[in-house]
Formats: sequence, C-alpha cells, structure tokens
Amino acid sequence: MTLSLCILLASALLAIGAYGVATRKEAVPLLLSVELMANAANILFASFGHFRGGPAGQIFVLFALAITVAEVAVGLALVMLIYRRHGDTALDLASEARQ
Amino acid sequence: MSPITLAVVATLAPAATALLLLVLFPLRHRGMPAAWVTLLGSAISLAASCKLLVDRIGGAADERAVVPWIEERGRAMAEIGVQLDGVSLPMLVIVGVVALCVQLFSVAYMHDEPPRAFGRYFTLHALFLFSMNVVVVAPNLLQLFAGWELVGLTSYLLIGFYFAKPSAAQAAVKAFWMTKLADMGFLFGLLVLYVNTGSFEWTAPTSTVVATWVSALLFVAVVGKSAQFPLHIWLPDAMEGPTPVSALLHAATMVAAGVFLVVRADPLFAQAPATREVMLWIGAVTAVFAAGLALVQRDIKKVLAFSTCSQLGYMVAALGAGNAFAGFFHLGTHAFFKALLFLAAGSVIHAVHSNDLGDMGGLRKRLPITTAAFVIGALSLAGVPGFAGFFSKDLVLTALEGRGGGAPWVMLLAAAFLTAFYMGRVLIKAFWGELSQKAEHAHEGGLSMTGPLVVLMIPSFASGFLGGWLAGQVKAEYHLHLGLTPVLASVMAVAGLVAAVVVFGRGGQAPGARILEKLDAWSLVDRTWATAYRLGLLGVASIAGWIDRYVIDGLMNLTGWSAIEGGASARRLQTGLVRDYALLVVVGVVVLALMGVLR
Amino acid sequence: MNAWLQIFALDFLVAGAALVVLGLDAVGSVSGRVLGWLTAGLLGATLAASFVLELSGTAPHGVYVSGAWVLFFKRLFLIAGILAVLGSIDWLAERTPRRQAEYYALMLFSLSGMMLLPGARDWVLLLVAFELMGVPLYVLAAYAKTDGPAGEPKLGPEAGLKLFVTGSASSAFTLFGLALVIGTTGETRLSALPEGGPSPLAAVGMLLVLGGMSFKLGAVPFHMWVPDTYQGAPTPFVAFLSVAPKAGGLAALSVVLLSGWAPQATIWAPAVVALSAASMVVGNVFAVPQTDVRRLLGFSGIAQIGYVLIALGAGTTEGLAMALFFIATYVFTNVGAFLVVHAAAQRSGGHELSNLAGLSRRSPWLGAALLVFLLSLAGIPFVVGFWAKLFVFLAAWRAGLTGLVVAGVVLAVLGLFYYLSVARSTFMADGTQAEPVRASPALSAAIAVCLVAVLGLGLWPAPLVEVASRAATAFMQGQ
Amino acid sequence: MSHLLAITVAAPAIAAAVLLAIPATARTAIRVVSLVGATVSFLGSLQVAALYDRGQGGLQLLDSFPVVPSMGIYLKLAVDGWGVALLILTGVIIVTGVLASWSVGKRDKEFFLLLLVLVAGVFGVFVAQDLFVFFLFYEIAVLPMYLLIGIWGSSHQVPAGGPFKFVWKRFEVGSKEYAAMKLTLMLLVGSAAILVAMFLLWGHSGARTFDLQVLEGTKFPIHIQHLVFPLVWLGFGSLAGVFPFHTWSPDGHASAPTAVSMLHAGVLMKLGAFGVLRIGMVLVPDAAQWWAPIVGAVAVINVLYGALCAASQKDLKYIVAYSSVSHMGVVMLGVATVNAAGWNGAVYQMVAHGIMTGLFFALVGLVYERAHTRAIAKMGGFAHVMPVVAGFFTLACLSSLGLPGTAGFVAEFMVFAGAAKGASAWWAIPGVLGAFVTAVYVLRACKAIFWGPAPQGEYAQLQDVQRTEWAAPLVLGSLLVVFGFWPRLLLDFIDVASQGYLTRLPALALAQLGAP
Repeated sequence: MTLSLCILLASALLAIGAYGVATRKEAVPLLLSVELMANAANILFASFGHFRGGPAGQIFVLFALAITVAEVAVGLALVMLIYRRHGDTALDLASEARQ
Repeated sequence: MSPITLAVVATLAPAATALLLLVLFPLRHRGMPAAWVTLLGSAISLAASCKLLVDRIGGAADERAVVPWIEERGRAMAEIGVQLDGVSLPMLVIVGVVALCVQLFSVAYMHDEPPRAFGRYFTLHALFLFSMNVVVVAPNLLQLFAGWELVGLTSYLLIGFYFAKPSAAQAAVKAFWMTKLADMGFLFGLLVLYVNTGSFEWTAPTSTVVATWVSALLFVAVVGKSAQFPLHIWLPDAMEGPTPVSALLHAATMVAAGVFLVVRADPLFAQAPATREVMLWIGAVTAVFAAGLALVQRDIKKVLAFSTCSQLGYMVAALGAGNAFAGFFHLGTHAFFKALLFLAAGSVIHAVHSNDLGDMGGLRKRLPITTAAFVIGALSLAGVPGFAGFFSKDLVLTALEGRGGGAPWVMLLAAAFLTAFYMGRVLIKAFWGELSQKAEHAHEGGLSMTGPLVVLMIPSFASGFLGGWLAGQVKAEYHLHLGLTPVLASVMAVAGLVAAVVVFGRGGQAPGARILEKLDAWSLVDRTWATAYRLGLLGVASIAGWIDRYVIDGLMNLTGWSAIEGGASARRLQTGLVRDYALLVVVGVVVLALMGVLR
Repeated sequence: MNAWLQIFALDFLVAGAALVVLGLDAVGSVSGRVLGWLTAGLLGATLAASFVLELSGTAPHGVYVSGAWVLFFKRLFLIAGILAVLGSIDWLAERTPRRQAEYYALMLFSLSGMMLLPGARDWVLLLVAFELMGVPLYVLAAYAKTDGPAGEPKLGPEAGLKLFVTGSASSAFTLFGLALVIGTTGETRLSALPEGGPSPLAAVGMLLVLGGMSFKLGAVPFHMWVPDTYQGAPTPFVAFLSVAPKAGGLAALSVVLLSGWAPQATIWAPAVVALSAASMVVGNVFAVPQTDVRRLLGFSGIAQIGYVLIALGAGTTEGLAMALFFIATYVFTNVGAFLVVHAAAQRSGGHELSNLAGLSRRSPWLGAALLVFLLSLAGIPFVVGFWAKLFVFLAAWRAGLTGLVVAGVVLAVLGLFYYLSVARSTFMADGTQAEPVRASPALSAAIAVCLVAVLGLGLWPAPLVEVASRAATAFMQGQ
Repeated sequence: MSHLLAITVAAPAIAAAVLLAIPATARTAIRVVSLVGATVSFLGSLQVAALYDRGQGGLQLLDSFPVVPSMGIYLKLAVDGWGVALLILTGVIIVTGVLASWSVGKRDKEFFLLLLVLVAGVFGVFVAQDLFVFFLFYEIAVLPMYLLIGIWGSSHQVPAGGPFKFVWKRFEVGSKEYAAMKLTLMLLVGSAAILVAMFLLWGHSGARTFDLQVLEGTKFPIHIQHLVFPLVWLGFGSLAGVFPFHTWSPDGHASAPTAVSMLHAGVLMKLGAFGVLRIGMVLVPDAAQWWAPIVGAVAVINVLYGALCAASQKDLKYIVAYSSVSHMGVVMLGVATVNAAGWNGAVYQMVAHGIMTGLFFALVGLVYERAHTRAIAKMGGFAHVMPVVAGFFTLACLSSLGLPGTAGFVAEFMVFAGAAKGASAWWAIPGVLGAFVTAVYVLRACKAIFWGPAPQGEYAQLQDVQRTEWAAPLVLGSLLVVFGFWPRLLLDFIDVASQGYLTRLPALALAQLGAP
C-alpha cells in the first residue's frame, strides 16, 4: 500500500459516506454513513502518520474517535426522539418545519 | 413730497387698502365700510397721480427710481421701482379716474350683494388698482410682467365673482388660461431679453434679431391680454363678471395693458419691422372680425365686449403701423368712452334686470341720464366728428394711410362703418322704440350711479382735444389735418349710424346677419381651442397619468414583485428533508474543494 | 499549580459552574428557577472576574495564547450566556420543570468549549473545543422534546436532528480536511503549513476545514439547518444558538485563517468571499417570504453572517476589528430580537408574524424594543447595527472588496423590506388579541440590557470600536 | 450662543425624549411639549439667520463634537447661506405641522415622537458639515416616515391594470402599507447609492475623512467623480422625486396624514435636492458639469411630465403630490444650471415649494377631515361653507403656477433665467410650459372643489378653519406673499452661499472638463 492508495481509499470512503448521508431515508444507515465519513478521516490520519512519520496523525485519531463517538451518541438519542414522535425512524417524517 | 414718493403713494395706497381689508376681515365682512375704505384708497391714489401730472404739465422732468429685487452674485438681477414720464403719468390718471368712477358706480350697482361678497368685491377692486398701477409705473419689463400677471389674477377673481354660477366659474378659468397661455410668450420674451442684454430694460440695446424675437414673443402676450384674434375668445365670456368689472378691467384698463406694453417697449418694437407687420394684420383682422360679431349679439354686454376687441384691434394695428402714439391716444379715449358705455349698460341692466337686448326698448323714457351717457359713448365710439373717438380713430387710420394704406387700412375703415352700425343697432333696440315689458318699472340708480356716468361723459366727449398735449408728453408728432382719411372716417361713422336707423329703425335684420349669427354660434375659434385643450392637454395628461401609474410605477412594482416572487420560489428549495440538507453540505464542500484544486 | 494555568481561569470557572449546577440538581432540593439564577449569577461572577484577574499569557508550546483578543471573545460569550440563561429561566420552569439542570449545564459546557476557541493555536485543542461547543447544542436544540408553544407542531426532535446531521457531516469533512493538512506537515500547530504554495492536497484540505467550520456560522451552503432548527428549538435557546456559536465560529475561523493560514490567504480568501456573497444573497432572498419570525430571523442571520465574512475576507486588522464589532453588536441585537419574539409568542400562542400583530399596543415597550432591534439588524443609523454594517463596509472597501460592498449595500435594502414587514405587523396591523403582553422580570432584564446596549452603542459606538480594534490588533500581533 | 446650531437640531429630539416620559393619556401635554420643541427649533433657526453675517458668507456658527474620531467622524455643525434659508423653512413647517396635527386621533404620543425625531434629522442635514453626519441625519429624516404613513395614513384602492397587472395579486396598490413600504424602500435604495458614493469619496479623499470642507478642497480623480456624481444624483434624487424614481411620491403623499405630507413634501424632498446640490455639485464639480445636461434634461421631464400627470388625477391629494414632482423638477433644473441664478432659484424654489406645498397639504387635510373624501368629483361649492380654506387654497394655487407676488414666481423665474443663460437654453421651454400646465390643473381643481353652487346634503354644514387650524394657512400663506414681494429676505442668504460655491467652481472644474 502506498500513501496515494490510502488517500484514495479514504476519499472513496468519504464519498460513500457522503452519498449515504445525502440519500439514506432511514436513521440507522444515515448514522452509519456519518461514521463512515469520520472513519475516512481517521484512516487518512493514520496513513499519513504511518507513511510520513511523527506522532501527530496517531494522536489525532484518538481525539477524532472520541469526538465522533460523542457525536454519534447524541445522534442516536435524537433518532430515539424521532422514533418516539413518529413511531418510525424514517427521517423524511421529520420535515414538519414550515418551508 | 418728492415725485417718487407721490408715485409710490399712488401705487401703494390701493395695496394698503387691499391688505387692510384682507387682514381686518371683520371690516371686509361688514360690506359698506369696505367700499368706503377702497374708495378712499383709490381717491388718494388718484390725487397723487393728478398732482404728479399737474407738476409735469408745470414742467417737472421724468423721474425714475429703482431698488434691487432679485439678486444674483451680489448684483441686482432684477429691479423694481417707478418710472414717471409722459406715458406712465397720463395712463396713471386715466386708470385712476376710470377706477374711481367704476368703484363709485359699484357701490350702488352691487348694493344687493351680501355684505361679505360686497366686501370681497371691493377688496379685489383695490387689489386690481394696485396691480394696474404696478404695470403703469413699471420701470422695466419684469415689473411690468409682474403687474401684468397680477391684473390677470384680479381679472380671474372678478370674473368669477359670482362663483356659484358654473358659467362664471368657467369663464374665469378660461380667461386666466387663455391669458396665461399667451403670457408664456411674455416670459420667454423676458428670458431672451435677459440672456442677450443681461437686463429687463426696454431701452437695452440689442440686435435686430433679438429685438424681433423679443418683440414677437411679447406680442404673443399682447394678443392674449388685449383679446386679439385668435386668443380673443375669453373676453366675451368674461362678461360673466359684474358689469362694473367689465367696464374697468375688460374694457377700459386691463385689456389695454397689452397696448400699453407695446407703447412702453416701443424702442424694442421699433427695431422689429417683421413683428410690426404681423401686428398690423392681426389688429386689422380683429377689428373687422370682432365688429362683425358685435353686430349679431343679443347680450348688450357682449356687443360691448366684441366692440372692445375690435377697438383694441385698432390700437394694435396702429402700433403695427409704427405709430405708438396713435395707439396710446386711442387707448386713452377708448378707456373713457368704453367705461362710460359699460357703466351705462350696467345702469340699464340694473334697471331691467336683464342683459338681453330683446328685453329692452324705449329706455330713454325711463333712464334719461343713462341714455345720454350711452349716446355720447356710442357716438364717440362710432367716431362721429367732434367726439373723442373720432380724433383717436382718425389718428389710427391716418397712421395706416401714412404707411401706404392697403388692405389693413380698408379693413379698419370697414370696421369703422360696422362700429357705427352696431352701436346704432344697440341704441335703437335699447333706448328707442316701444317701451318693453321689463323696462316698464325701470328707473335711474342713485347718485353714486349717475354721478360717475356724468363725470365720464366729459372726457368721453372732450378727451379727443387733448391729443396735441398728449403727443407733447410723449414727444410724438401730432397734426390734425384735413385729408382723405378723416373725411372717409367721418363718412363711415355717419353712414353707419344712418344705415342702422334705416335697417333697425323698422325692426329689420342686418344684411348678412344670418351668416354672422351662424359664425357666432359655431364659434370656430372657441371650439378649436376647446379641442386643443381636451385632446392636446387633458388627453395627453391622461395618457401621462396612465403611463405613470401602470408603466413607470408598474416597473417599480415589478421590481418589488420579482424580489418577493423570487424569494417565494426559492423557498421551495428548502425541502425540509434532512438528506437534502446533507446533500447541500456535500455539494458545498465539493465546490470548495474544487476551488482549492482549480485555483 | 503552574502559573500559566491561570489563563484558563475563566474556562475553569464556567466548567465548574456546570458541575455545580449538575451537583445541586443531583442533591435534588434546589428548584429550577434557583438553578437558573445561580447559573446567571455564576456567569456574571465569571464576567466580573475577567476584569479582575490577570489572564494574559501563553501556554507551553504556544498551544494557547491569551490576551486582549481572547478576553474580548470570552466576555462576549459570557454576556450571551447570561442573556440566554435569563431568557430561559421562566420558559424552562413552565415547560420542562423536571429537566432544568441539564439545560443549564449543557449550555455551560458549550460555553466552556467556545471560550477555549479564540486562544487555541493547536489543532487538537481547537478541534476539541469546537466539538465541545457543538455537541451540547444538538441536545439543546431538541430540548423541547414533546412540548412547544401551543398550537405549533412539536418540532424539537426535528430541530435537533437537522442540526445534528448537517453538523456531523460538516465535522466529518472538517476532520478529513484536517487530516489532509496535518498529514502534509506532520504537525498539529496551526501555523505549520509552509509559506508560499502548499500542496494541492493541503489546499483542498484547507478549504474542507473552512467549509466544515462555516457550518457553525450558518454560512451558505451550510445553512440549511438554520431555519428549521430555529423554528423547532426553544426560542430562548435559539437566542443563544443564533449568536454565541456564530461568534465562536468566527473566533475559530479567524484563528485558523488569520493566525494559522495568513500566508496562504490567496487560497482561502476567494472561498470566504464566495461564502460571503452566497450568504448575503441567499439569506436576504429567502427571508423575504417567511412568515414565521424565527425562520425570518434565521435567514436574516445567514445574511448577517455574510456581512461578517466580508470583513473577514478583507483579511486586514481593520477588517477583523470591524468583524468583531459587528459580531458583538449582533449578539445584543439578535438575542434581544429573539427574546422579544419569545415573550410575545408566550402570550400570543405562536411565532407567526400575525401573532405579533398589535404588539406595540399590547406592550409598547416590547414593541419599541423589537423595532429597535429590527432597525439595528437592518442597519439604520443611531442604532448600533448601522455602525456595524458601515464599519464592515468601510474596512472591506479599504481592502479592495468593492464588489462585495456594493452587493452588501444593495441587499441591505432588501433586508429592510422584511425587517419592516415585521415592524408592520407589530406596529400597524390590528391583532385579534388585545390582552397585554408581559415579560417576566428575568426576560425583561435581558431584553433591557440588549436594548440599552443597542441604543447606547448606536449613539456612542466609539468605546466598542476601540475595544474591538485593540483586540484585533493584539491578535494580529500574535497575542 | 456657541451651541446654537446644536440646540436647534437637538430641541425636537429632546422634546421627543421628554415625550417618552409623558403618559400617553396626557394628550394636551404631549402636544404642548411637541410644540415647544418645534418652536425652540424655529426660534433657533431665526436666531441663526440673525447671527449669520451675510457680508462675510461661508460657513458660520461652527460647532464640533467627536463621534468616532478613529474613523474620522465628527459631529461638525455649521451653516451656510443655503442652510439658513432651509432651516427657516423647516422651522416654519414643523411648527405649523404640529399645530395642524392637533387633532390626530390615535396613538398621538408615538405620532408626535416620530414627527419630532424626523424633524431633528432634517435640521441636522442642513447644518451637517461632515458627510457622514449628513448621511446619518438624512436617514433619520427618511425612516420614521414608514411608521408615520403606515400607522396614521389612509388607504384607497387603485384599480388593477396595465402591463403589470399581475403585481396586484401581491400588493394592495394604494393601501397605506403599500405606500409606506414603497416610499421607504425606494428612498433606501437611494441611500444605498449615497452610501457607496460616500465610500468612494472617503476612500479617495487622501485624508480618509468625511469632513465636507476637506472634501471640497480635494480634487478627486475624474473617473471617481464620474462614479460619484450619478450615485449622488440618483441617490438623493430618489428623495427629490427625480424621474423615474418619483413614483413613491404620489402614493406616499396621498396616503400620509396631513402633517406628514406637509413635512415630507414640504421639507424632506428638499433634502434630496439639497444633497445633489451640496454634495454632488460642490464636491465633484467636474463630473457634475459633465452630467449637468442630463440632470437638466431629466428635470424638465419631471416638470412637464409631473404637471401632466397631475392634470390627469381625480384625487385631490394626488394632484398636490404630482405637483410636487413637477415643482421638484424646477428645483433640479435650477441645480443643473450651474450658475448663480439657477442655484439661487433652486434653493429659493425649495423654500417656496416647501411653504406652498405645506399649505396645500394642510388645507387638503382640513377638507379631507371634514368631507371624508378626496375625490374631486364629489366636491363642489365648498367656498360657500369654508371661504377661508378656499382663499388660502387659491393662494397656494397661485404660488404653484408661479404668479408674480408669490414666492413661486421668484423661484421659478430665477430658475428659468438661470436655465436660459446656461448651456442648454432650451430647458426653459418645457419648464415654462410646465408652469402653464400647472395653471391649468390647479385652477381646474380649485374651481371644481370650491366654486359652483353651494353644497347640499352632508357637505352643507362643513366647518371652516377652527382654532389651531388657523396656524398653517395663516403663517404659510403670509410667507408665500412676503417672500413673493420681498425675496431679498432670503435671497441675501442664498446668494452669498451660491456665490461662495460658484467662485470655487471654475478653478476646480475648468481644468479637466470633458468626457470621462
């Protein structure tokens, strides 16, 4: 594996995640997509750290993971709220705000 | 008192009167006191004018005093003041005499008006006298214009004195509009003069071109004010005003202001032969045309109104012929005898409560003084030798003859015949013949009505003999000579009267009267102007109004509408679906990333 | 204790306050209102402390630098916090009586995150602070879980969700961009990028970071959550959300762009200009048809951020100073506006424009206050918003961004249209309701503070200009 | 008194502040306080006139307070000859305006408060010697109008039609809210243009200052001038009713309550023309001279087109409003002449038109209050029941059509003389024609309303002028005549200012006269 390939992989993951976020109508796939995007970043951090050396990349992954976990935890709670309100986790239901 | 002070007093005494009456409205609302205050003001003005004239006859020199009025870059752009010379002083006295007589006459004539209206009437009279005096003493064209417009205003208000009557209201605005239309010429003339000479003096040296432009433009205003063809149509309608008003404004003084203007601005007109040529023809045409129409009027005031047009035509023609003095002289005599005629007519109307000649007849049996006045006025107007009108009209005709005769001369001679003819018609219809039903209970008005008649009879007869003296005042040539013109004029006058007796004495119709009546009824000139007003002005105005509301403002609305509609349709982009929101985030990031790559 | 820890005194105080609030709630005998007043009091005390303590200094390795710049923002955050807390007390006590402590605690946590932002000079600290600011907001946005003003749909969850999804996507992009940037340098220092031309990869990374952070500002195209969240979240919280995180975002962006990446301005400046222009246009145009006041203010806020970005895009000290001035005045103006709307909605049963009808008669002072705030937002002289816009424009003009200034000036007129529409409802329309609107003491106090600030600074802007200039100068000199 | 100008400007604002403390129920107190504030300003402006040394000219009674010194903004007040004349006008109009609004029926506290704030702004503009402060006061003067019209105005229907009929679905064209919004937005678009122009001037002043005196002494690059002048012209011009940005005026003035129409048409529109003159003509003289023919051409469109539009109206207030559009065209024509006669005339016309239109609106307000209609067709013969109103209305008409002896004549005459003397002499022709059309429509209206048989039915008992209503007609009517007969009362001031600004002009302007 070269750095370029890693970057490509990360970018692909990011793109897939972004595609998922932008198209999924269900809550759980959406959360997964968010995770995917975050992990794309983490892969990038790690591979930069690996190929270029220095501790920055590795350290950053730890922080990034923590942050992502916190976010997704809150996200899950929000999905719970949606489910309680609508009895479903279809996110399109949450479009009651006046346009 | 110095002559200047006297002149200021003469000018401002009526102004003070008017101001007093305007401010002290209880005085005005009382009626009769207002009349006395006005008369007092006019008397003071007249006394001062007479003193000035007497002094001048005693050898006093011309006087002129001005103060800056409008400033520009620290210098006076326009001045106001008084100029006392052989033109303004006689005119001042003429105006003063006629005004005082008319005001005195009005005291009785308007007696039945409610006190408030009565007070208003005299306030306006005071205002008029002030305005007219401003014209007369004006040292430059700008002040003359100011006064000119002010007399137009008082004319408007006095014609519309019976404002409850729609016809009077209409006549008032019509008079104002027609004269205002013509006054644009005055304003343009002033501007051209100012631009080329830097002043508003009629003596300012100019080139022929400028003089022609200025004089031509000024003449447009004269046509309006002095009711010349084709702007004469307001004058007959102006007879809707009270008869004394017609006597003062619309016969003796105000309408003559046009002639006065040309006399004043003679140095300018003298440089503009082209303008004079036009004046000559317009004057002649008006003289004949109006005289013809006077022949078929049933309303005694309208006869006199058309006669005024016609006589003003004489004056204008004289001015066009280059003899300003002739015009000025005729102005003077005409002021007296026409005022007399109008007041006498007023006396008749007062007695029979009608303007219609058909309601009159045999009045000489009931109204001897009025009849005498009317006869003297009519003979003077007809130009019967010995009467004032003869001398001045003769001078006008001589001036035309001296210019080589020609068509205008013939036209004026014809007009002279017509004048005598239609005056004869009025005399016979109103004063001779059977006593009409309405005239049954007619009687003379009080002393304040007959007094002015008697006073005015004197100059109406005798002022013709002052020609030589007046010519001396304005340094003009004046010889009374026996030639072709005086003889022909006399013949015309007498022939006209005789013809009138022959035709109307037996209750007949004037030959060609039917055609003239048709012409009068069609009122072609009137209709032309009315059409121009409706289509040219109101029509264009409503188009402009529509465009402004629906196109110009519509465009402004469209701008606002686009913003609102744009917002409303853009709003649909906000779908409310969370994945679309995320999509936009993705798109935004991609665009930014592309900016990074493609920079 | 190390001497340099003192420079975090305020942050500790705020975080400590959060723990105190949570602790007291756990004890269970303290009423929610008391907690609210306590929170406000603690924040007030922290604000006071900021004037007493010596807070300037630098943390080891230069990861954190405290000075006039940091103090400016910290005080601003504290003020916003106090105002929002004061505005929230009664709403919480009435609507969610059993969940009050968390609200205050979350707000305090978010505040402590914000307060770390302006001083951070290291990516790790910056990122953590940024997320500490952001994550509690997701929760707070959904706080009105099942209740809201009577007669309106219960939008709490939706508000939270939309903020969350766009927010987490944005932060994922931020992370990815950061990975690119840090990967090229191998350092977490902000200013580690080599001068001159960084690699294209790093350039893309920079712009991804910029985009991700703009989310907090609500700049277009990362703005979609704004109206929906404003509509669904508790209004007193929206008052906070609409100003404090934006100020925080501005602080973070300034730190990143002007301190970290100043030499690479050619890369990010066009992007900032683009974001600014897009925000001004979209914010102003979309605001026009809104009938819900919160949504309207939301879009107006997007437009206002466009004006701030003009100043930031100028990249000069003066521009930064004027951006600070702008955001400071915006705090007072917008919090004030939202709180008045909140007060009115409490009594009128909704946030529609029509619910505001006749406000000026039902409560003259609230009506007048709203008018003042609206005029300030519209940028009308003698209220502070005018100076804010003007200074921003002047600074940008001086920096050569004439096109943006002209666009801003023209769009400001469109802004006036919808602000006046609100004024029209409050002043001209005859509402169906006639009962007087009364704001609670806490709410009134908060509104009054905003009103005094907006009017006072409108008449006499010089002091704040001085403060903002000093902060900006200090920042640009690296303190 | 060293702070005379500050006091004059502040008096209404202070009165407004006092009003805040007065309960809304104390109706008399509200009025008295407003009147006192207005009167202090009026007396202040008279005192300014008394203290102003006409022999010396230039800026006098200087007063300065720092606002934002770091941005070069000072509250610098001073007055020139133009300012003196316009201060007096403003003082007269606000005093009579307050008296004319004595019977405002609803929310009177707010009404007077806004009115006073507005007037403080107007006073400020005329004495501000700092471009920025000038703009500030300008905005203050413009904005309260939104509420004043929107709350206290009156609505009517405009039938849908024309090529843009569809906009009627969005706007209630003719309603007071519509009028208020249109007025405010159009004027604010103008302000935006002014702001941009200000930035340009400020940015190129070298000194980075807004001080007008410094800016006057600065020679701006010609391309900057060519940017600044059109912005200033259209920016301020939108308030002066410059075609085609005049369309706020008819709707706005027709919808506004009496005193507001008086102030807006009487004074505020002058701010626009004053701005073009004081900022446009004086600060960027080279471009101004190049643009002057265009300004003049548009101005004559205003004169004639405004008059024609007025002639087509059936609503009394619209007639008066359109007449303002026409008369402001005369002002702008004077401005465009770039000579002393024209500038004197322009400023004099500002005063004359201010007084005249103030009188008009005061009287129209009286009629409307009593007859509850503005449709001319429904009126007639009102002179029988309200002779005083009729008399003063006629007087206003006469000044409007430029009759000698009224202020309108002096002003129009000077403008036309200036135009005739200027580079494009033909301007005088449509100008004078416009005056004629004015004569037609004002007298037609006058006849239709006041003349004719005595009114019957509900109009038979209409009251004439009562108590405080006397103030406006009496004061404004007298002034029309006084200024008509004795123009030097004001011209002495105006001329000295025009001279001052013109003498500076050639040195700057002749150097680089020409195309951009």
